[in-house]
This record gives sequence, structure tokens and C-alpha cells, in this order.
Amino acid sequence: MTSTDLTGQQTAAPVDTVDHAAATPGLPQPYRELGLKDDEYQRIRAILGRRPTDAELAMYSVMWSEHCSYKSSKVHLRYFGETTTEEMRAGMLAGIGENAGVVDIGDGWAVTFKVESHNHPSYVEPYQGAATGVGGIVRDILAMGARPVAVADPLRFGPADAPDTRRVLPGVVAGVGGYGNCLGLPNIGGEVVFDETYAGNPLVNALCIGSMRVEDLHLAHASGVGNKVILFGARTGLDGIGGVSVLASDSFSGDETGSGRKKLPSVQVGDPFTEKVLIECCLELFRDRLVVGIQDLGGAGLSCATSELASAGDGGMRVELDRVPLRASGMTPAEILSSESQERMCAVVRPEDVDAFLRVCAKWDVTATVIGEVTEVSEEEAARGGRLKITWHGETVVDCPPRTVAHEGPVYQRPVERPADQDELIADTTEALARPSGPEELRETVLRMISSPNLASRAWVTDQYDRYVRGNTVLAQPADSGMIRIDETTGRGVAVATDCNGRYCRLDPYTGAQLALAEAYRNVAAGGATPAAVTNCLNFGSPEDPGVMWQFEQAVRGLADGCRELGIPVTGGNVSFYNQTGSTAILPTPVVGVLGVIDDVRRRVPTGFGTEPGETLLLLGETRDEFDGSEWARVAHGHLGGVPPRVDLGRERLLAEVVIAGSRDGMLSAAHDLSEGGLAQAVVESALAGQTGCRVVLPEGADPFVWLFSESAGRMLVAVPRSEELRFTDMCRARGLPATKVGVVDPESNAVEIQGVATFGLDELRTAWEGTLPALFG
Amino acid sequence: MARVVVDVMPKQEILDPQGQAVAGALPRLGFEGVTSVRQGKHFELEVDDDVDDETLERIAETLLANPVIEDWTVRRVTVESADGSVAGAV
Amino acid sequence: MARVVVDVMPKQEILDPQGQAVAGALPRLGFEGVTSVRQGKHFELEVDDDVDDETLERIAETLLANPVIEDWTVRRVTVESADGSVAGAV
Amino acid sequence: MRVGVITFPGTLDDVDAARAVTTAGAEAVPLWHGDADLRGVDAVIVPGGFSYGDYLRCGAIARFAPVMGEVVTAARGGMPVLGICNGFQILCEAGLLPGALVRNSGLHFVCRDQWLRVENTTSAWTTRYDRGAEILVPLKSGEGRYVADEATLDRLEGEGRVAFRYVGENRNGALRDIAGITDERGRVLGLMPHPEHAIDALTGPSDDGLGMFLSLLDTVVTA
Ligand SMILES: Nc1ncnc2c1ncn2[C@@H]1O[C@H](COP(=O)(O)OP(=O)(O)O)[C@@H](O)[C@H]1O
Ligand SMILES: [Mg+2]
Repeated sequence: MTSTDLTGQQTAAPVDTVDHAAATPGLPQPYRELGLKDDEYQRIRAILGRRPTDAELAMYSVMWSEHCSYKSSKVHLRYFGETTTEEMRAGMLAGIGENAGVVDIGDGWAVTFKVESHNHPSYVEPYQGAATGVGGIVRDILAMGARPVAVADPLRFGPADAPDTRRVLPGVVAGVGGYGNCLGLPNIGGEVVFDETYAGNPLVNALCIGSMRVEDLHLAHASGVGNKVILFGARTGLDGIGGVSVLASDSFSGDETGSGRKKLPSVQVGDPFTEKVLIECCLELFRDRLVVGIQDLGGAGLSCATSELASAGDGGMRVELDRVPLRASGMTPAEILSSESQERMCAVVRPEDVDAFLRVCAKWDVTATVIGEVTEVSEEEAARGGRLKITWHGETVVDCPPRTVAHEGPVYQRPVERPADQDELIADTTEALARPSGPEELRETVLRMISSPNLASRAWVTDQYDRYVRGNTVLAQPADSGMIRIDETTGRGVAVATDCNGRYCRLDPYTGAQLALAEAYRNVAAGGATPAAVTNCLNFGSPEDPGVMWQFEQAVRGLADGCRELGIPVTGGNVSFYNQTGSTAILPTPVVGVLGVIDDVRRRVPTGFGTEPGETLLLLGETRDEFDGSEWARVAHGHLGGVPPRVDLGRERLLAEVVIAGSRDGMLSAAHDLSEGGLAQAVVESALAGQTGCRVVLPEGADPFVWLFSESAGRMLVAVPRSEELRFTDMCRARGLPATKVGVVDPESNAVEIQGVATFGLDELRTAWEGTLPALFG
Repeated sequence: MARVVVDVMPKQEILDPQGQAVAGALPRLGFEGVTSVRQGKHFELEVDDDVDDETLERIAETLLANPVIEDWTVRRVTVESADGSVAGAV
Repeated sequence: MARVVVDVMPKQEILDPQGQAVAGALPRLGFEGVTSVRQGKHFELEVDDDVDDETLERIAETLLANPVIEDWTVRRVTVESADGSVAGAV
Repeated sequence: MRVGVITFPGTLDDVDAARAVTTAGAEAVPLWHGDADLRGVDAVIVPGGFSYGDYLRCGAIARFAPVMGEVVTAARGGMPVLGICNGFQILCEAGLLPGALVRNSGLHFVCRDQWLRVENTTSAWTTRYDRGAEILVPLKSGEGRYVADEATLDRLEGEGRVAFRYVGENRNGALRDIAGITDERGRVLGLMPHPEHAIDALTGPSDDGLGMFLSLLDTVVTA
């Protein structure tokens, strides 16, 4: 095999070919260093009938990793499919298994969306980790044939005042912004959550939405014998190779004196400009119908793209690896196959279209190279999922059934066990915690809550993101959901929200996942859109911990059962395990993204008060004494225990229907869902968003503490123009949705008055709410 | 008082999109013969005389460069020519 | 083949917020004695031997630096030490 | 009336600029960076974005594009040219406008709804506004801090070439709160904030930006 020093000087050593592998069955291979277990290695040998070559070993090891193969989660994720009814599937043009789910939104438009995690890379190198996280999810969406049209970024960090958070958060935010802004994708939502379990394990999830005409959907497959495989975009370099560099190290080169490659950093650097050009180039290729199949290169690089394309097609694939344009000299076949260089795509193209394809690439100054073709396979090979043959200067270095690489990785039934301390945790409720009493303490609690890191304004973050670009953003931060116009003529659009309260999930992962779903669903409805589909990003600790697997199993079941009850399908998602430090896992964090559809974005419902001269405030839903897991319990007592708020998905559905009907009939001038921080938080946010004061009058006999801070689910604060009040409350009554009058908006006032409790100047509230993050992060 | 120059460059194996963009632009502007460009950062520090080399090295490593993706060099500059160009000595 | 280094710095009279941010961060990290920091760009070009000094100067002036706000120096680098640090000569 | 909108690799706001032109009632004509051809347009918009990734310096590479040679010639001949954000940076790099745009003093990219005061109502792009009027448009840039030497700033002020100024917070630290300037003849306008994102209160903070495109119509029609 060839080994190289960092300056690219080649030291002659033969490449490990298939023939060589067959001839040297006993050669020791560093499979453990590459993360493979003994039995997994033996399985590869059994599949191939010989030892793998270095290149094959690189491919299998990265494709059989947890990240690519879902080996610990697969058995559980099946439940999503099992719980999806035909009716739910009706609007789905592509679902789980494709790069991203695709939803028919009407008027001939389809929308695709997906969230993905880039957690660990963002801890190692916050800027580049976050940037390439955005880049990766955007290419996923692009590979569906869609134009990426918006992004969102659910983020989680350690304590806001921890020194490491001061390193990680600004870098992550700058990276998300730096990449997304440069791509010209409006950032329309996300989350920023602080909790000590995320110290050392920040969660950087990135979501992208794409739109296309229904007939333009492209799926990744390499069909049509003779079709060419074209690699285009950035050159392939040594970045992101990480572990595979052991294949080039001394101990395994069989040459004790050779200068092996020192272990490379597994960090990738993003080039958003190249990606922007790649997007435009791809869209032109799609428009000109020059693409038969397409796949993005993400984690696992060419290993993934070639094996997935080949196994999804109807033939085999032959790739000449030496044709791959390189950025570094002396790269080995194994390194080329596992490089995670960003901003690359792989397409299957009819031979007669190759010239036109290359012309489009040249117009955009995008490097494009034919690296192989779709080949004919025997019936026997076809039964095994085709054949992938990769050569290096004429010698075969990979020869395998691609399905065994891409889809037939190991599947584990990991032990699942409810943690021993779960009962203790549930028993430790908030019942005994001291509550504020009297106007003075309540007043102080309001200010302390709205300025706490988890409830304070996110403007420090979101002001670094372009939310205007493309000119279709109708709702963005601060709003319950981001909403964009898809069709400029009809006004049809989509809304998206992501949510998860990891504290609730820690107390009860099943209910917690449903609460995450319920909140995202409610947030989408608050803007006036009809929830239509779900994506998720399941962030958990180590799957080798039976307690974590229990959390995972419970969360998946809760989410899937919840989706069935709400009648909206999960169209895709992503799993991120091993988010833990030592034996301490992060809070179970199944981030749920809900996509909604709105037929005309002009009827969107804003968050801020004051768009109509006279407005009545109504609280929809029921308020119970529910403080376990609440933000108040954290802020006031640093407490986590008990059971999360009750979830009633039937009620969520009704609430959404009423709000959407209100939006359709022009009965609502503002809406804001209640979640962390309860009613007080919602009132403050809506008053500040509209720069309009209000007077809150709680019902007779109400306990102001409970009414102001409880986190009961299934509630929304709405502002109703005076003229619509009767009509709207009649509708609520007729449909059985509790609606309580809790005050009036006062356009003349610069204050939020909570009668009998306190009066706050808008300036005072703004200072408290907006000051926190700038004071922490500059 | 001494002047210290720290140059920070992307590591060889790390992508340098900025350098690439410059290299790509040169031929379009009619400049031939430049085969590669890499772009990094250049810091000029004025430091008290009692700041030792080890401290400078630590400053470079912890603040000026990101060791995960960048290499750096630290030089004390002894001569400053009139046009502002510096002739360095380590 | 020759290596050319171009350093580009913000003009003295132009505010350099990046340099200031670094200077401000140093004491917080426990580094004393650095009285000023300025941040600019550092380019390393590999050029064919037939590229003359005048061309290099034009490359720096028209592309690498913006004369309205920046000063620059161009040096051909003759020695490269083992650790990758360069000792320059104009 | 035909208004050219240039697309460089990395341009982002070309669709928005074209939409604004159309909304104002003119025809938007796409211009490609690689073609040294203005296709007979009456005015040109150099839109926002990250041309060539904004690597090296914002606008530094784009200004050498073939189309820019034509723009410079046409502008010197009096054709109205509007550079927005990255376009403003490109016009400065190209020498059509004095000064430069550098990193925001806070070192962060800033996206916010920004109040501007209209200081000049005689340029090709500002006749529809009242002097001293305040308009609300998005500002979104990482390198939006306008700088020039004192003499240049004094000259700009003296000649009434400061077209727009930031009102209230000046988040990028631009000298003398300058948001936009014109050339000597008032035909070329460079502006950091984005009027093309403020043509409809549905998708922007206001429709205050439309006035710039309507002003152009007046200018060209009466010319
Ligand atoms: N990282 C982020 N990126 C973009 N937008 C964000 C981010 N974090 C929060 N936001 C936005 O800020 C607003 C407030 O966030 P949050 O309080 O989490 O909303 P909610 O409670 O309604 O889910 C929302 O519009 C949300 O989308
Ligand atoms: Mg909400």
C-alpha cells in the first residue's frame, strides 16, 4: 500500500488489491481501530469470501458505524413505519429511507424537509462543525431535486455562564450564520436551550426545507446500464478522514520503516460559496432533465454515495477511483473513499447527456468528472443487490455487493432497561417547593423568569442570521413558527417549528416526546398553518447503556403513537447517540420538527399584539397546577423531578383546528402558544413583539402563581379583535374548547399590567428580556 | 517594547477556500504563473520586554490560532524598515 | 518555483476591531503585557520563477490589498525551516 | 423601461432586486457576470449576497468580472446604478464610489430592521422621498461599516452625497452613521441596507424601500 507524508511525497508501496487480499488471508488488519467489532469483521470476511482490502475495510467500517448504519436504533425506528396508516401516507411522495421525506402541499408543489445532527464536530470546532452541519443538510434536500428555501437550527448548550459555553455557543452561531447566510437561505427558526448535561455535549441540529414541483422529484438510484457516474463539486482532500488514517500508519503498512500518515484531524472546513454555486448548478441540471439519479456526499463520503447509489439501482457500478479530482497528493484509495470533503455530489447521467451535463457545470465553474458507470450484472449478482467494483489505476481494490455495505450492516437488539433511579426521580415532585406569594414576590419572579437564559430573548443569536433573503419569509423569529411563501402567485406556503423539552423527557420519555410533538404542532398552528408532517432528530446518550436505550425506545414509541393520534406522518429523521460525558448522558432530547401547510400566507397570524385597534385576550385550553419539570422549578429551585405536564393530543388537535379556522375567517389578530414559562412569558413576548401594552385580568379566584407560570400543555394565548370576540368565543364553545378571557390589549399603554399583581413598563420588560444573552456572549 | 508577529495559516490538509478563490481569480485578471495561494492571518503585537517566548507561544496557541485546523509561527521582529515591511528573525 | 509572502494590514488610522477584540481578550485570559494587537492577512503564494517583482507588486496592489484601507508588504521567501516557519528576506 | 440585475456566482438577492423592479412597474433584465454586455438596459442594480464567497474582501473579486467593465463605463456616462450591500462593496472596490466597507465594529453579522434617514432627495434613486423622512428597511451584513478618510467624508457631506444615514442604533459602526452614498452626479447609489426587502409589509418590515425603485422610474422616464 502507498503511504504518504503530509507534504504529499509518495513512498512506493503496493496498493492492497482484491487479488492481494485473496493471496494474504492472514494479514492482520486494524479493524478494531476503525471501530469494528470482531464479529462484524468476521461477517465482512464471510460476505466477501476473503479478507477485505484496505479500501473495502474503510468502506465497511464507516458505513457500518452507528452514525451511518443505525445499528442500535433500527429495530426501534421500524415502529414509525408500523404506526403510519395509509391515510397518513396519502400526502407523502417519499418517506423514511430516502434522503428526506417529501410532502405534497397542493397547487402542484412538493416540499421536503429534514433535521440532522452535527453535535460532536461542533464541540471540537464550533464554527466549522456547525457550518458543515448546515451544508450537509442542505445537500440532502438538494439531492431530492428540491431548491433549498429555508433553514432552522435547534441548538443546545451547557450552562449559559460556563466558560466552555462561551467558547462553543458564539462559534456555533457564527458557523450556522456564516454558512446559511452565504448560501442565501433564510433562517426561520430553531431553539437555544441551556442545561448542564449539554456541557461537553452541545447539540447542533440543523433543519432544511426545500421546495419543488411535484413532477421534479429526484430519487437516489443508479439505474440504466451504461449510464455514467459523475462526481461534481469540490475536490476530495484529506479532511474528515480521521480514523481511516490508521490504514496508512506504520504498524499496518507492513513496512516498519515507512513514514505513515500521522492521525489526521477529523474536522472538515466548509466552503459555502462552492455549495451555493453547486446548488444553482444542480437546479439547472434538474431543470434541463440531465440527471437520472443523484446523491449527496455527506458522512462517509464516496463510500456512502457509491454504495447507496449502486444498491438502489437495477445494475452494478464500476468506479475508477484514480479519476477522482484530489486536493492533496498521494491519497490512498481508502482515504479517497472515506474523505468527508464537503460540497460534493454524485450523479448518474445518461451517456448522451454527459456533454450537456459537463457544460452546465462549466458554466458554474463546478469541477465535474466522470468516475464510472452503471454496469450489467448477472442474475445471481442482482439477487445479492448488484455489484460494486472500484479500481485504482486498473487494479481492483473494491469488489463487493453494495447492499451489504449500505443496507445490510449489523443490527443490534441492545438491552433495554428502565433506569433504577426513575421512580425516585418521579417521586421527587415540586409539591414541597416554596412558591412566590404576594405581589412583590410574583413581580420579582416574572422578571427573573423572563431574563433567565432559557426564556430570555434569542435576538443575540437570531440577529446573526439572515431571515429576509429570497424575499419569501412571512414569519420568523420571534414567532412560534417560521413561515415562508412557496408560490408567489397563489400565496401558498409552509411553516415549520422544532421543539423538545429534555427535562420533560428525562422525567418521562414517552410523554416527553409527545409533548415535544404537541408543542411543535401547536407552534405551527399558531401561525395559521395546518400541521402536515413530522421530522425528528433523536439525540441521546450511549446506546450501550440500557437506561439510555429505554429512554430511546420510550421516546420513539411516544412520538410514533402521538403522530398516529394527530394523523401526521414521520417522513424522516436522524439519530445521534453517544452524547454523553463519562457515564452521564444528556437529557434525552428527541427534537421534533413539524411542517405545516397554509394555502395563503397573507392570512398568517403574527405573535405581536396591536395589529388591530381593540383586542381582547383569550386563553385557550385549561390551566392546571403543573410545575414538575418546569422552567420555574429550574430557575427558582434548580429542581428536576416529578412527572411532566399531562398531554392530550385530542385537545391539541382541537386547539389547532380552532386557531386555523380563526385565521381563515380573520377572527385572530395575534396568537402565541404557551410553553416554557407559561402565560407570563407569552404575554410579555407578545407585548414586546407588538410594542403594545396590555392589561391582564385573571379569572375570579385564580391562583395567580399557577395561572402565570404553570406549563400545562394544549394552551394558546390569542388576541381577538373586539368585533370578532363573540363569533370566536361562540365557535370555541360550540367545539368544546375552553376559552377564558384574560385581558385586553391597550394600544395607548406602554405597560403590561397584571391586575392585582404588578405593572411593568415595556422598557423594563425589554431590558430584562433582551439583556441576558448579550451580557453573557458580547 | 518589542514587536511580535504571529502568522496563522490553515493546516496543509485543511481546505482553504479563501486561498482558492484568490488563486482562481488571478488568471482571470491576467496574472499567470501563480500556482497556489493560501490565505491566513497576520497579527502584529506590541509587547512589553518582559513577556517571554513561552508566553507568546501560549498566546498564539490559545487565542490567535485554532490548533485543530491551523498552524502558526511566532517571530520577534527586530528591524523595521522604512516602508513598513519587516525583516524577521526568530 | 518561489514562495512569496504578502502581508496586508489595516492602515494605522483605520479602526481594527478584530485586533482590539484580541487585545481585550488577552488580560481576561491572564496574559499581561501586550499593549496593542493589530490583525491583518497573510498570503503565501507559490509562483513560477519568471514572475517578476513588479508583477507581484501589482497582484498585491490590485487584488490582495485595498489601498484605500490597507497597507501591504511583499517578500520573496528563500529559506524554509523544518518546522514550517519562514525566515524572510525581501 | 429595463433595469439590469447582475448575478455573480454567490449573488443572493438578485431575485429580490428583480421582484422590486417588477413591483415598481419596470422590466427586470438578468445580467450575467461573465458577459461583457448590458443588454441595452436603462439602469443597473448590483444586488446583495456573497459574490465569490466574499473571500479575500467583499467585492474584491467580483469587481473584475467582465460585466463590471461595462457597468463602470456606463456609470461614468451617467447610467443610474444601484449597489445594495455586496453591490455597494463592489462599487467601492471598483472605484465608482469612494471609501470602503469593513467588518462591523461588533464583529458579528447583523440582521435587523433598521431606521434610515433620507438625506438626499435629488439623486436618481431618491426623488420619491421627502428630505428627512425616516424609512424602515432590513440591514443584513457582516462587513457594513463604511469608512473613508476625513477629507473624503467632508467632501461627501459638503456635496450632499450622503444619501441615507442610520437613525438610532448604528450597529456596524459606520463613520458618521453613513448607510448610503452617491457619486458626484447622483446617478450611482451605494447602500448597505436592503430596500428590495422592504417592498411589501408581508415579507419585509415595511414597503418603504419601493420608493427607490419608483424614483428610478421617474428619473429615467423624465430623462
Ligand atoms: N437557534 C435559533 N435559530 C433560529 N431561530 C431561533 C433559534 N432559537 C430560537 N429561535 C427562534 O426564537 C423564537 C423563540 O424561541 P422559543 O422560545 O424556543 O420558541 P417556542 O417556545 O415558541 O418554541 C422562535 O421564533 C424560534 O424559532
Ligand atoms: Mg411557541
